[in-house]
Amino acid sequence: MLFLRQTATIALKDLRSEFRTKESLNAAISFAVVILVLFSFAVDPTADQIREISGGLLWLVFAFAGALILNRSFARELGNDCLDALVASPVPGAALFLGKASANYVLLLIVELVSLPIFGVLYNMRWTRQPLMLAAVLALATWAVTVIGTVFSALTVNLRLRELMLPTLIYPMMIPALMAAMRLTTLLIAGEGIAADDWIWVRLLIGFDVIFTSLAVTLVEVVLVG
Amino acid sequence: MRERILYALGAIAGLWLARNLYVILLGLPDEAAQGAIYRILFFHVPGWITCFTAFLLAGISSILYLIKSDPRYDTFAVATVEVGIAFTVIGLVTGSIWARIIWGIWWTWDPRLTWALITCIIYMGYLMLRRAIDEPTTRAKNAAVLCIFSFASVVITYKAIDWWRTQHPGAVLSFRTGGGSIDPLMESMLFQNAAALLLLAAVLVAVRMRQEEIGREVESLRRHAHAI
Amino acid sequence: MDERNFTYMFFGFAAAWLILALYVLSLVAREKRLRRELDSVRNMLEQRERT
Amino acid sequence: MNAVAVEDLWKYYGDFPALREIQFTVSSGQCLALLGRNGAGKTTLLRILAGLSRQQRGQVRIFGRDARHPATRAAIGVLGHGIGVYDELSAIENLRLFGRLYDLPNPESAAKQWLERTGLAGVAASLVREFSRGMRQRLAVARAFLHQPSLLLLDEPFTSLDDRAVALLQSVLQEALQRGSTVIMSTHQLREAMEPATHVGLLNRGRLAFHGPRPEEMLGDPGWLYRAYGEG
Repeated sequence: MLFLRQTATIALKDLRSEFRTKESLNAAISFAVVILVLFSFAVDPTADQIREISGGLLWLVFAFAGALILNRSFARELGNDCLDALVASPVPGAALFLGKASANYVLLLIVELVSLPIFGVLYNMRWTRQPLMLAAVLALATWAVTVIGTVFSALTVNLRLRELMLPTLIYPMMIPALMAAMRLTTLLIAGEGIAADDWIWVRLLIGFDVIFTSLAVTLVEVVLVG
Repeated sequence: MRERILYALGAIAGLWLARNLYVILLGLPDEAAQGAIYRILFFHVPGWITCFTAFLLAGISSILYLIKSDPRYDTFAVATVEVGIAFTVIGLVTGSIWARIIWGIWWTWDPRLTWALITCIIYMGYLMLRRAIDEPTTRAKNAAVLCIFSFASVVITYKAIDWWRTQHPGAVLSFRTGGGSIDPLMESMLFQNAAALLLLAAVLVAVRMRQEEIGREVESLRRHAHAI
Repeated sequence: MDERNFTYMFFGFAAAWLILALYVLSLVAREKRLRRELDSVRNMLEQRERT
Repeated sequence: MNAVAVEDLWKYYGDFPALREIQFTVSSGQCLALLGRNGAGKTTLLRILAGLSRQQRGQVRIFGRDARHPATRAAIGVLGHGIGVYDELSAIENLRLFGRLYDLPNPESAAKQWLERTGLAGVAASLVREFSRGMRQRLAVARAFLHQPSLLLLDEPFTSLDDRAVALLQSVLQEALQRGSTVIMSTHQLREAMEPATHVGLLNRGRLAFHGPRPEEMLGDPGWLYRAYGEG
């Protein structure tokens, strides 16, 4: 109970400071929009082609924009040595991690929910044909991105080349989840259901979430205590 | 003394590999469907066996480091990862050359191939992370955490041929198929070459570990000089 | 077919050995660099302790 | 009862021992001043006690428990180099946040009480970003003392404080000591530190060169210890 309260306190704290400054949220959303616009110049967006690559395009946008949010996650604690103050407090590392991860999760979902309609308008795409399944895939895959991103944000927070190291480390690590998300999102935006063959991707996503969340929760204390 | 033993073991591994090469090239018949090119597999499969073994040991060693915080485990982990990457590259390149003949293309985005490549990139990230951290204890600790995460990609690579219908051939070794898909003579040759490569890898790991120890000594002397 | 098949097999083996050789060479180079660094740091320490 | 017991503690950075064979105990109610040059290991030792860092060898017991035990950390107040409060939150939000994280029965009233005490009640709702240096330092003091810690770990607490913050810190320290709290602080400012200190420890290149009750000589001549035990 105390654990959950502490987790929520951390999450709310992060969300409050983010909404107050909107530093990373603004950056991430504008970045997402810019990529979406730029991409329309890269290909001639006929409906069929876009439908084919919609999942890939969207998840690249989410992953790139997400890195901006994840980068700030632990970096915002550096300013006045706040990270030390948090680690020295009786909050367990796992609660600190889950709190920060939940805040990032909310922020990433906001970016995604803003990007999706823009994608729909810019590319003339109806993306709501399988709303429930799409929401489920978004929820699972975004959590995967969040977990990896938050843990590696903690891992790289004190590095000289933090902004560079984080993306180089997280993208390869996220690929299984991104691949699954891209494949499933493409199917769902095209309005198809998930065929028997493609359930492996859902299982992969769930497995990824479970395995990496447990790993992260176990290891984060070691990462934070020097 | 330690060096002499290492060099001797290295020489034995080299000679063993040369002898295996001789048998593979001249002692074994061509394969019915693939012709001569199938002989690459005697390097390709043992190469991957070596690299999976290396990454597995690196993962175990990383866990032990986090538990005991003894720098020797970190030394072992970095040495095995680096040698593992060398063998991953061998696996990728030999596989690619084989694919050029059998499939007519160098590369395809088949799940097995894709994940093998991702594994390689992830472990290169491990080496990059190490370079970015100056303080040895933090470096060891953060690298150990990354190494444990990275092992997931090795597992996915290993299981990819079971989970997806891949263009990459399925399992051939009898401990995965229950036997029957490979000639016992060829399989025994494959394992012999794997043993020779593992021995070679062990020698390389030992050499690399000694270098890491020298590196630590240099770092600690620098700190010492700084403290004066 | 067969000739190319054969050449590529040789390519494969050559590539494998080449990669191993390159890795060994990189190890040798690092060994040299580390020895040099160790010597220079030791020298520096001696100098400092004398003064 | 011993508030802090450190036994054969070693901390390595790589192969370099930053702390070696550290062994000492601090009884409840004592105020230990850790002295030593830069790089002697004062900050490293305090970080280990605060649970921010882990030793490779040896044992640290704080109130009989491990340093990373949540109950231990709830009893410790830490004041480090940084102020440890968030620029983009207001003063009251900062204190409320830490009050909740320390699971205080009433974070709100504790926060208000400490804002009053530190003279920041008037600017409680302002963002810390807008605070002057002195106000930020006083808020940091409030953050560290908010949960009535029984062990205080202060790293160079008097360095670069303005007069008002020094006065505040001295008075809350006195109060905490009277309450029976234990204080361990590292310091360069010998004069300010010698007043409350009951004991002193001298770290020299990672070793505890001296530990014991404050020698009488130090009151008049704070540099005495360095000359007697240190590198002079």
